Amino acid sequence: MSAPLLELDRLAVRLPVHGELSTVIHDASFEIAAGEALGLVGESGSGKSMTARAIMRLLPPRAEISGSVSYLGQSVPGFSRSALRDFRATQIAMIYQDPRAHINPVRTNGDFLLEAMLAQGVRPAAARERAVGLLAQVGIADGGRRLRQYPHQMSGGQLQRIMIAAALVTSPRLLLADEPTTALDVTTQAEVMAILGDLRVERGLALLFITHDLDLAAAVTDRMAVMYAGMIVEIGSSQTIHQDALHPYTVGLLRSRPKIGSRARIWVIPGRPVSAFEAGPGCVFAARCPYATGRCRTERPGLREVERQLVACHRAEELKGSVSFSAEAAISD
Amino acid sequence: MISQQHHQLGPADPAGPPILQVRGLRKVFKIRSEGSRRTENLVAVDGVSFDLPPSGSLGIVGESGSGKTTVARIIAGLEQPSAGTVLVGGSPLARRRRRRRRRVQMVFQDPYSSLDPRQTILAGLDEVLRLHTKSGKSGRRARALELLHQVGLDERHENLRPRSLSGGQRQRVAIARALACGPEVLILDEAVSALDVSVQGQVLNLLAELRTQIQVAYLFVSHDLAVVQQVTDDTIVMHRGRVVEAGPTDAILTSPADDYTRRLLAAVPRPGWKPSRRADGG
Amino acid sequence: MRSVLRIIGTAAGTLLAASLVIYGALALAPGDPATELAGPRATPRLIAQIRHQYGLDRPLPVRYWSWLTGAVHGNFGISLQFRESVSALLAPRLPVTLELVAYASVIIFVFGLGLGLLPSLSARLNVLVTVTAGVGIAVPTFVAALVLVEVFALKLGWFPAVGTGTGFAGQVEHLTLPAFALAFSWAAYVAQISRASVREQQGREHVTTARGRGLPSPLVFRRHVLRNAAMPIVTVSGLTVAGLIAGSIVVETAFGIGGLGSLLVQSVSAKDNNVVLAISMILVVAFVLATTLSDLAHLALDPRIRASARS
Amino acid sequence: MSLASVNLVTVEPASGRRRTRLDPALAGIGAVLVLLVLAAVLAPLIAPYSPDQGNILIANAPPSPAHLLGTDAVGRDIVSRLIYGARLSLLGPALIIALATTAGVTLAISAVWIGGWYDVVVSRVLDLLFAIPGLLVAIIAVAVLGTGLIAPVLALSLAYTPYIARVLRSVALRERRLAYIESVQLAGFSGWAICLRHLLPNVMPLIRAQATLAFGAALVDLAAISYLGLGVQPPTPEWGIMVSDGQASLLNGYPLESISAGFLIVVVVVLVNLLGDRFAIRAEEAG
Repeated sequence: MSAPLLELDRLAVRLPVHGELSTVIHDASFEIAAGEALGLVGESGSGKSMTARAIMRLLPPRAEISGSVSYLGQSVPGFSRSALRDFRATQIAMIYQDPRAHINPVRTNGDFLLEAMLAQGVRPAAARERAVGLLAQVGIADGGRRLRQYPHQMSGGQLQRIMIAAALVTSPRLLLADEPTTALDVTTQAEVMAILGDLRVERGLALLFITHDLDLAAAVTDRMAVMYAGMIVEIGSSQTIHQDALHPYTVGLLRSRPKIGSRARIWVIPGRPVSAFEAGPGCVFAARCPYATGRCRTERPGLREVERQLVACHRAEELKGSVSFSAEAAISD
Repeated sequence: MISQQHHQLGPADPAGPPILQVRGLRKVFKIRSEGSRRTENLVAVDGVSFDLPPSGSLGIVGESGSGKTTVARIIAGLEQPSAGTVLVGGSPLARRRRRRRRRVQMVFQDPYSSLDPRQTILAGLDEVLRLHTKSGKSGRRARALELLHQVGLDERHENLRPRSLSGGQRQRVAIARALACGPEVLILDEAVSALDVSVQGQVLNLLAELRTQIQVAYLFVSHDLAVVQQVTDDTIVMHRGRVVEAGPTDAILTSPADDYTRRLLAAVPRPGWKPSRRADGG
Repeated sequence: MRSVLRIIGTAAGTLLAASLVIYGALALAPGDPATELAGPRATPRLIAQIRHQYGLDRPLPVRYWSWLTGAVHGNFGISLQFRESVSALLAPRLPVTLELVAYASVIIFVFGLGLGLLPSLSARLNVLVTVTAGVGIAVPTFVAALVLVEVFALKLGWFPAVGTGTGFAGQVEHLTLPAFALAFSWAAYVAQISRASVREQQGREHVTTARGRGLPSPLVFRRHVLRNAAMPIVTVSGLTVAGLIAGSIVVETAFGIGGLGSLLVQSVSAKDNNVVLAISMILVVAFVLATTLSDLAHLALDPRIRASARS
Repeated sequence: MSLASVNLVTVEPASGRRRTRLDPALAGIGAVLVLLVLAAVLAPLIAPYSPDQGNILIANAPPSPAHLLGTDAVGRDIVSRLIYGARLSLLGPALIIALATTAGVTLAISAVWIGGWYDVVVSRVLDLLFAIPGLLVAIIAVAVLGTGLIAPVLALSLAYTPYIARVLRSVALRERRLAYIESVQLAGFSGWAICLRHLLPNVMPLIRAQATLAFGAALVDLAAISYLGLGVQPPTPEWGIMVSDGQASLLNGYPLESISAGFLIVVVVVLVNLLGDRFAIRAEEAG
């Protein structure tokens, strides 16, 4: 494998919560190669969106980060203002869960699609032509007319396509997609994912795909990282994780989703997902894990290699293949 | 046209006449579309009919704009139908608020707005019990605790306010509140959709278990096929206001007859899934 | 287009309703204008004659209608205290009030907006602006007037304390203190609103998107922050102008300026209802004009309203 | 039902839980305002002199230990007049806000609950009232009813009703569509019960904020009416009247009466607005 496009090494982020700095990401490390799709999977509060924002340097004011984020070997936190602007304008792009909030409602779709190109000095006619072409690629045929319309005149699915087109007008090499299909219907989701897949292959685009849906991530990414309470607890090939997950949390998450065609009672992970700053000193999942031992509650496990995967669990080897949760309905979070 | 006929669902007649009979339901919203002077009619629900046997469980599946939530709201009495009838236990929805409403209850999607933020859990349950039962204060508290136990909560939660509860716990309280009215039909409108996956499983198992314990029929409205399968016997699939397919849930999920149902199933992500593009326009 | 007509229609309806209410209220007020007109030694016969002459014996709706048709043509009847046509009385005073309000509007635009946008240049100014605006809002027009007179007219002697002045320079000189007194709390209000709306827009998701696309900060500020913050500011500007017109009543009295406001106060005390009615209506027209213009500006600025006004 | 795994039932202090702590700034502002109200109520006990009787021999006296802020043009003690003046100056706006809030809340909640044409009519009337500044409404009312406290108070109550009702209506409309209101509806409660027990308490923080902010504005408007000579009449002690009375002295080089009354108005309005802003922030956090 060639040198990674993006590399995170022990990235930690602290944010002001109720006035004091609290950790939201612990020591996240992963890399994305050029053209690769990495899934970042977790429930609410796991820190997956914050990871993307840290990469973009779009964290809220007064956030503190440590560890390193490097893009093609250069440190992203070390970028000067102009280098950062260049990085955002040409190398990386991000799409969001709620396009309606993330696109300025009082400007036309055309303004949104063209402004990045115009700011780089592309001639308006050329920019327009390129935008219409991209709209066609994302499945919006009448691009010329759409450019004159406003975001509120679009459906959610259409707006997400416009968002994708706008992200790609400057030909970035890495796309961060933060739950881009969560607000969409399943059939629209399928379509948007298909479009994203096609464009990615065509352009050799690398993708960081953030989602809460393990099945979706397994289907559309090469590798995936599972996050819980601000920590990456498992990372490896998507297929392997989906079939033979090692971390009890991953196993439980996979089996707490009902499968079509099976009426078997689903497993239940007790309790509710917590944020990084609510987790204890040991393994972040210890409070909900039926296999937690004294060591799990006091000593935080780091990612280590077990059978071609990286997993942060003290008992990964001995539990392999035997993790199960109860299907007790009375358990409350 | 399949949607115009009435769907006979469930076992022939094991538990007597259906508790809920819906016939030819239609709802038209008047909207003024952009750039046009006239109001246009948006047909949200068109000719929907089905039966729900006592203690049965029926799923209504569809995407946004399918009309599934409008059907649920009409049955609950929160919207008036443009045409069609809803019979609960053989009689139309009573005009008298109190009598009508306790028969059909509803749990809503958003756990963060489904409870009064200023009311403790016990006060919320007590208020409902005071309206519908003749028990005294201690009797009501005993019943309230029984309900809390049934949904997997206990005494420790009774004096908390909603903001101290997690999303899953709030939905449990919402279910307990609905059950406190002693309904014959419980409508669950995307009741687990807003929950985290690990919490969603807990509530789904709770719903499945509750059915074995109390006499209540479910009308389970959801966009999520896999979730519907966990708690329903029969399912109707809605698309653009009409019923496109109806039958036993397992049959629909394993061998769908309708084109739209097949498309819906094909769009569910799974390993090895290849998302497909359809020039539908989104 | 239809929304424009709707806004104008609403404005016309508001004016009509307001004129009806004000006319009706004043007509039902205790006291008989005919008796007042006839003077203290009038005979009942004379009073009846005057009543007939001014149409006061006709039913209320008829009187309202003839007043309304007269008013549209600029005829507001006769002033009781000055025994002359109300229009003639108002003609020289209207420009004075307009100048005062226009002067104050310029001050508000420069100082209010300027102060409100300062924190977007440097976050350290945020507290300063918040405190200044917070105190400024609380200063009533008449208190501002007295403080300005005390400091700039009496202590420093830079400006005259009272009067209107002659010639353009003289007028500007005489109107400076009144205009600043009038503008004071409104400028603070505009500063507070513009500071808050810029700040709110800066936290919006779509601004994050724009920053994340590597657009230069001045461009993000202009196209996405200022452009969107302009909408609440425009709404408030409409209210501000309406408030200025009301405030002019106080300021003219405080500085002894012969405008519409001071005449209104004088006429209320003298129970000169024709003048009260005429000035009230002129002021109401001005308020409605100001709010209508800001509604129209809002319409031009926000495509979503254009759409929802139709649906 | 088995609760074997009862140890897994957690009652954690969920994230974001905020106990209503006493805000020191809020307490400070509240204390000052309470002291002011107390001073107004207990004026006869506190004020060193009578507010009406002056000694013309010591007219326009400078501040001294006997007269802390000096005396006015007819020799009345300014401090005593300020203390007595607080009575009407604070009572007037309090009446206005009480009336306007009652009317505004009733109109807004009923409009939201009843809806339909009633809502349209109420909204139109409120828009109409909102378009006309309170000061003008008050002046017209004085033209009709004569000077005094009653006409401006009634007029300003009317003028401030939309200030409360319009914001409340839009928030209550949003609240009414929330699931918890619909579920108490489904449980069979009457509209009255739902409005009084659920809707109203949940929009209360907003009402409190709006009413407090309106108080400051009403105080200024009412004082302006007095200043113009259209409200309560001299020699009644009232802050607006004092500013107006002192104007002649100010031009003659004795600014203390006007300036001290004006300063007091500004201080009270700043404090009340700060309080209102705090309430508004709390209302936002609660909603």
